[in-house]
Amino acid sequence: MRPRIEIKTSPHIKEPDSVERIMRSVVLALLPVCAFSVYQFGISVAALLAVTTATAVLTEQLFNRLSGRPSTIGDYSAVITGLLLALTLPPAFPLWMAAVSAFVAIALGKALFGGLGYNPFNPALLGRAFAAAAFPEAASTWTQAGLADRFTEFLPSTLAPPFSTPASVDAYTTATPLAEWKFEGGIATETWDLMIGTIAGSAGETSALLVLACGLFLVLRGAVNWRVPVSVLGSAAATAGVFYALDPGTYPDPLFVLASGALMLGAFFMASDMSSSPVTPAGIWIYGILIGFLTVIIRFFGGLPEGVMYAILLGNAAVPLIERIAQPRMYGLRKGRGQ
Amino acid sequence: MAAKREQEPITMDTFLSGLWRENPVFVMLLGMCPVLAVTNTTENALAMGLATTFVLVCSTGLVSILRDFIPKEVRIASYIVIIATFVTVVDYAIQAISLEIYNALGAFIQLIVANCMILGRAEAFASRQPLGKTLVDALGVGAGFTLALLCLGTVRELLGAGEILGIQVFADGFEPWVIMLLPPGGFFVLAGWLLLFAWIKERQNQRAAAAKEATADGR
Amino acid sequence: MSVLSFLGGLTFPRGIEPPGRKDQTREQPIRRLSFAPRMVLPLTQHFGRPARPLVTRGQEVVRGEPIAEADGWPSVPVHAPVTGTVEGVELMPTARGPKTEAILLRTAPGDSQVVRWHRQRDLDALSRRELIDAIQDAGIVGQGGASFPTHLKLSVPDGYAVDTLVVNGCECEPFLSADHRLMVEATEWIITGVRLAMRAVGAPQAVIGVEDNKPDAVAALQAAVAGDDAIRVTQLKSKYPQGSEKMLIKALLDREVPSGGLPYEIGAVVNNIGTMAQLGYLLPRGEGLIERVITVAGPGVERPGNYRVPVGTPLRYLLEAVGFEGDDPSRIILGGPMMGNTVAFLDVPVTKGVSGVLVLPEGVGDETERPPTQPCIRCGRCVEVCPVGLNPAELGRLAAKRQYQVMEERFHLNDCFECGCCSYVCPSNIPLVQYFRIAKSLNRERAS
Amino acid sequence: MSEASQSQQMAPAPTSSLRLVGTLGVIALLAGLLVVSVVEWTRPIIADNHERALQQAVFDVIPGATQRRDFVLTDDGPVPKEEAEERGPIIHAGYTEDGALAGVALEASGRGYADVIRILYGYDPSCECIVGMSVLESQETPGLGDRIETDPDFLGSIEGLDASLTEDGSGLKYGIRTVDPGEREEPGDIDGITGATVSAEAIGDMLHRSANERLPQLRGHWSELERNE
Amino acid sequence: MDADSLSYIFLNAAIINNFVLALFLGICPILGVSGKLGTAFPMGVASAFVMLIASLAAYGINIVLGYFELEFLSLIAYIAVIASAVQLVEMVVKKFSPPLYRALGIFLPLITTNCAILGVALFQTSYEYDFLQSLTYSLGAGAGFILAIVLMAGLREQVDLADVPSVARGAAMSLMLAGVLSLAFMGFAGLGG
Ligand SMILES: Cc1cc2nc3c(=O)[nH]c(=O)nc-3n(C[C@H](O)[C@H](O)[C@H](O)COP(=O)(O)O)c2cc1C
Ligand SMILES: Cc1cc2nc3c(=O)[nH]c(=O)nc-3n(C[C@H](O)[C@H](O)[C@H](O)COP(=O)(O)O)c2cc1C
Ligand SMILES: Cc1cc2nc3c(=O)[nH]c(=O)nc-3n(C[C@H](O)[C@H](O)[C@H](O)COP(=O)(O)O)c2cc1C
Ligand SMILES: Cc1cc2nc3c(=O)[nH]c(=O)nc-3n(C[C@H](O)[C@H](O)[C@H](O)CO)c2cc1C
Ligand code: SF4
Ligand code: SF4
Ligand code: SF4
Ligand code: SF4
Ligand code: FES
Repeated sequence: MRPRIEIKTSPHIKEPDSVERIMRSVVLALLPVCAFSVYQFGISVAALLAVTTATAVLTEQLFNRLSGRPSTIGDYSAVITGLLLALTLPPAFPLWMAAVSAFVAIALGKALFGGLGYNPFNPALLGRAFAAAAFPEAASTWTQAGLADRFTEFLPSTLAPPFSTPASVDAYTTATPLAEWKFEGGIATETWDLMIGTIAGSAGETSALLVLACGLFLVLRGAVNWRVPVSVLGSAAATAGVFYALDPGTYPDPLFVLASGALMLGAFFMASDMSSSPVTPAGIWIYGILIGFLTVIIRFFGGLPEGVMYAILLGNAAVPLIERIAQPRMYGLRKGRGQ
Repeated sequence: MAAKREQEPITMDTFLSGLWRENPVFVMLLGMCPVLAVTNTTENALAMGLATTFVLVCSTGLVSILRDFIPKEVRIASYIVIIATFVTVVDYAIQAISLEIYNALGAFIQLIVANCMILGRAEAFASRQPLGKTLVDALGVGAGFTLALLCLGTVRELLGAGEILGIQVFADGFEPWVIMLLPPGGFFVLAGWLLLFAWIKERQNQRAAAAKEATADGR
Repeated sequence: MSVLSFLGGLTFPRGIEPPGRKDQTREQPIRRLSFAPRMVLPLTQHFGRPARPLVTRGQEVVRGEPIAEADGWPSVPVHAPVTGTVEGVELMPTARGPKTEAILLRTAPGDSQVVRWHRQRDLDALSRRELIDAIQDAGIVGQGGASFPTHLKLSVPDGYAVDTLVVNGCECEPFLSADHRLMVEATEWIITGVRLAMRAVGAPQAVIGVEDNKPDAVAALQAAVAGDDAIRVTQLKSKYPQGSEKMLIKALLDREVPSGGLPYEIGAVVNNIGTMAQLGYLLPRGEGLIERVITVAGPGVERPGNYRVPVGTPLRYLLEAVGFEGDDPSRIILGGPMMGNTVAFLDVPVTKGVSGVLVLPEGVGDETERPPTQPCIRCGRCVEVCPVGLNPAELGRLAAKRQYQVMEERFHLNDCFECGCCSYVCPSNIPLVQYFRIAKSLNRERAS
Repeated sequence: MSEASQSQQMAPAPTSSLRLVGTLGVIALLAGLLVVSVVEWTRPIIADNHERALQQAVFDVIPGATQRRDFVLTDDGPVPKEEAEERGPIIHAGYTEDGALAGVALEASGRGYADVIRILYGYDPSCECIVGMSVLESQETPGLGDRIETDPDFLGSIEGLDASLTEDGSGLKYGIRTVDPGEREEPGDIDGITGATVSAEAIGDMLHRSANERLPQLRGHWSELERNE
Repeated sequence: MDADSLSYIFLNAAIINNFVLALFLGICPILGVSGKLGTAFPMGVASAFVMLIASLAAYGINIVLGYFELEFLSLIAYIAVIASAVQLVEMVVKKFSPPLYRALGIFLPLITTNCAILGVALFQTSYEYDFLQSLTYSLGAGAGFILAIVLMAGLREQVDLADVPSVARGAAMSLMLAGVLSLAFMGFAGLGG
């Protein structure tokens, strides 16, 4: 008689957490940001969120099918990619372009690299960078927040037929606070407005405070490694602070730098994407500092008003090199034999 | 490989192999720089393809003629000089034919010198084969190279500008995908073609394996 | 040390804090069970060469009598746990898998708990070397899990000096509380043992490290050593795997055992609390090791507790005695849930190194739930907990691609001491430490 | 490459160095001959091509011009290119059918979004205004930055753009600059291009810098450019 | 920053218009030798070094040929002189610094005349850079080449441990990575403006 007893190797217990739970909490944390964005920009953003998320999930499913892998849409990671992609796009971005970007984000950014966990670049940002390069005009056309009829009418460009040039939205366009600073020679936005989010910008870069709050929830929940936002924001503030101290007339103050653009969103939700960031704590510090620094350099000295997206992608690209030099210090390798 | 061919007569296969089976770009991954750099329009791709083919045919031809005359030790040096000469010829010829194309291709005409496909052909084929065969081979490889350039050029121009050879293809109001004309687009389109070929090949292999299994079962 | 103690108490860097789950047993005083009708005594209950049997089939033995002798220096004798008849010397399955030779004893009905065999010595008169011989004769092996012969550990090689005897009272594994009970109930034996061990290794001082989830044990020990400056009792922050000797040395002495080295190289020797208790109990009496305290616990046990069990008691008997029906598919683990191994047969016995028997059915309690394995998402949690400072994420990826050599050459695979912290925290539930064990054994195979 | 080294190792007895140098010499000679003959043959055609392209560009930016003459701007004013001894900025003067000065074309360049942009612009002294602009060289993003070559509002606002000098002739009266589309206020303002702010501003900037420097230098010398003999 | 300033020339060649990622020069070594960081880095350094030689050689050739008005021979002269100069350097390095030769030497013949090297000579000529500018340009181009090849190698090593679908393995994967890198480098556009 052989008792029905399993043979398993230790450990026999496991911390009660899973990929799915982590991802679900990120989705949860993103919902308030999405809701506020819909409140600010209306049904155009609602449609944008729906389209990118649906496309991301369907693309994920398609590639699972093609490569004969089990379905992975249950892990919510494609949903995050979809939501975050929409949050980085301009509110008036045509839906068909959004769908193309979401397809690229998952197909090129994730599936072809082997799927969850293997993507060296942040898929949502890869999709966003693709959108910026493919449709540069639509991707840098910003509309005002809080238009009166935003809940009843779509912005004219949103519903452009697939592959066609979107209708002009000149009537609603405005400059983002960063573009105003860069191209029109000065800060024209109250920092408080940046905090509460009554500003133009991409769908998710509205309220710095709200993003901060949702991000902190994730940090406390353990879904985001606290070192990422701390190093990114700290390094951005420090870099900006140095320039501001040297020449306050030319450069904006660090608080403006932190609260404007997509820096909060990027620091808490995108630089923190685990697959495309280093695994070692020392590596994360280097990575975060690099991203914060590059963001400010691109904002202050580059041709573009906003640099978070490129800074994070460049940070992603550097991850393997960073991990080369930033392995954990191993126990017992200390010189001088202890005593 | 080369030794075997020596006995073989010139066949269609000598030409086709360079065009397809041993396509310099898609299979051998040679001469990638111009393939990526000057294929943002079909016209440029075609011009570059023809220019490269011209240099390839002329220089391998000359190498083949001189093959018994050139001592081994200065082989590579001689080839480089011969190739550079023909590139200079093409460079001036294109300037004379059309400044516009010349400006569009920029330094890449002169960079044909560095295209390892040409030196490779001179070294591996022309230095051992008679003139006739060398020319057919060079034409095949040149055609294969031009084909690859066109594969990229058409896709990039079509999506990036809605045109092919400057002729509008899509209806008015088509929104061009600017990325196709930018550097990343070059990488992505070439990667796309390679993915497509790999996928087709995999399907073929699967089918062949399935067919084999079926016949094996039948017995 | 001071750097480590700034928050929440003295400890080592990294590691994990799994729920202790010790409430079930920690208040339960040590109890005895009746003798099993048949005892199984493997000749290798220790690390080293098997003992040589001294008895033959049919021979009568009394409780405490040696029934197998040490085969040279790296070996220890085995003593009869009960009075009874030798049924034979046969190949028996062991918890670790392959069958090994074991002496089978039929217990004489109505045998009492009295030990009938002694070899009295004047402990105070013994030289260091004689003391170590006495320890070997008592058949003492490490009670902390590895079953390393204690006399071997206490004999420091020439050229090295041990300045500190470290006593391991951490018991950092969840569920287990045997050491805890010993510290509360057998304080005197422990202190006696510590003094003997200090003499044997020639260490001028001893440190007993106890985790702060056992305040009563700390208090008891501190009271017992009051006035003795040579023995210090230090409270440590509760964290797994504090009980691992390398981590304990780091926490208590802020020294690091060199990679690939042993503790004596940095002047320390680590012994388990239970080992000390055995020393302090057996040597003055001149007895051999025939019993040990184990924790029997887990959601599947009716009468969990700490039991003083004769070595050789088959698990089936033990489990029936504490009220467990062995037929439902559950996991029986020897040791704690982090390091212990499951057994295949309930016929295997409790041996000298077994510190606990755990019955852990799947899905009982949050930590026994096992989500399906998913690809590594590079969350870095494993890196943050690995007490050795390895990169389990990278090691795991390399293992999945069978790059075992790279694991060893570039990522220090051989320094992994298999604590399982990485597997415990991995949200993708990747069997990391399991991979590493396979990788190590394959590398070893290739090397040989 | 690897085949090359292999066959090198297998090479039989080494050839004499005289033969090596000789072979290389013969090949170099052949090559030189070929190149020289091609260059000689194409040289006039190429020169003609360049000339025609320049002519076209000049006529493009100076409406009404059908003839052209080049001058070098020296410290003492423009000198016909044929007679010039010094080097200096080239000024292309354009003349109408009947030989009257229709305007001058000047080159300017500056950093754009992707790389340096080079432009040619026409200035008509009679209206003291810029009359046309064409891009000679740019790497700006197709479909975005390259609208500086096609955007009608942008180009339209450059045609006729005021470039009059201050009373003392030391510089432009109204600075030239690019503003947001539809927000022109000053005579020197150019309509920007949505989405290509950087490129459009670069043009305004280089027009301003070039005109602000060259026009004062040309002041008082217009008569020397006046007739097309 | 002024378009002629040395710092701009360096930045432009290194990151804004990176030789590999924006100008498509030196793709073959990027595809061929970027599989492992251990070889990619010395390869990058060797290429950067040869770029420096090429730049100096081209500067000299331009002066000589310009003097005799033989500009049409420049291409032939570049390639011949650069190739011989590299051979010379190879011999010198081999003689005086065997460790350096072991680290870099094996790569030198491979890269003598690839298009990134020749590109340095051609571009600095077409930009009409003076001596210092040419030098800076070649250093920038070299730094950019090292950056690109090292980033590629790191990414490829990482992707090698991934479950990449079979069709995407090999050259297609390298090209995708190069494409994304090129996309990311677009963030540097207009830097210093
Ligand atoms: C091959 C081997 C030799 C050992 N030699 C010594 C020794 O000479 N001195 C010593 O104090 N411990 C020695 N040990 C014991 C270890 O230090 C350690 O206490 C034992 O392996 C159990 O440790 P663990 O439970 O932490 O794994 C040795 C262990 C092994 C495996
Ligand atoms: C991960 C790990 C955890 C351990 N935890 C403990 C522990 O909590 N208590 C203990 O006494 N020994 C523990 N050990 C064993 C010790 O390392 C060491 O072997 C033992 O304390 C030596 O004493 P012994 O030879 O008397 O058993 C652990 C070993 C490992 C590898
Ligand atoms: C891929 C890409 C290409 C771009 N190309 C140009 C360009 O050629 N010219 C330009 O002025 N801005 C270019 N930009 C910059 C953006 O469009 C930038 O947001 C714009 O210049 C700011 O103008 P705005 O104030 O009208 O938004 C490009 C941006 C991207 C992402
Ligand atoms: C904290 C956190 C941040 C994330 N950020 C992103 C992101 O910026 N972009 C994205 O595509 N996916 C993001 N994800 C989802 C997931 O990691 C992503 O799909 C993987 O990169 C795919 O392998 C995030 C997940 C977590 C847990
Ligand atoms: S010689 Fe040049 S082109 Fe040929 S393989 Fe090497 S790098 Fe590529
Ligand atoms: S075996 Fe387990 S409980 Fe015992 S000391 Fe080691 S870790 Fe702690
Ligand atoms: S099992 Fe090995 S790798 Fe994992 S945490 Fe423990 S020591 Fe580190
Ligand atoms: S804990 Fe698991 S998922 Fe996280 S990095 Fe380690 S192996 Fe990967
Ligand atoms: S074609 Fe440029 S390196 Fe090969």
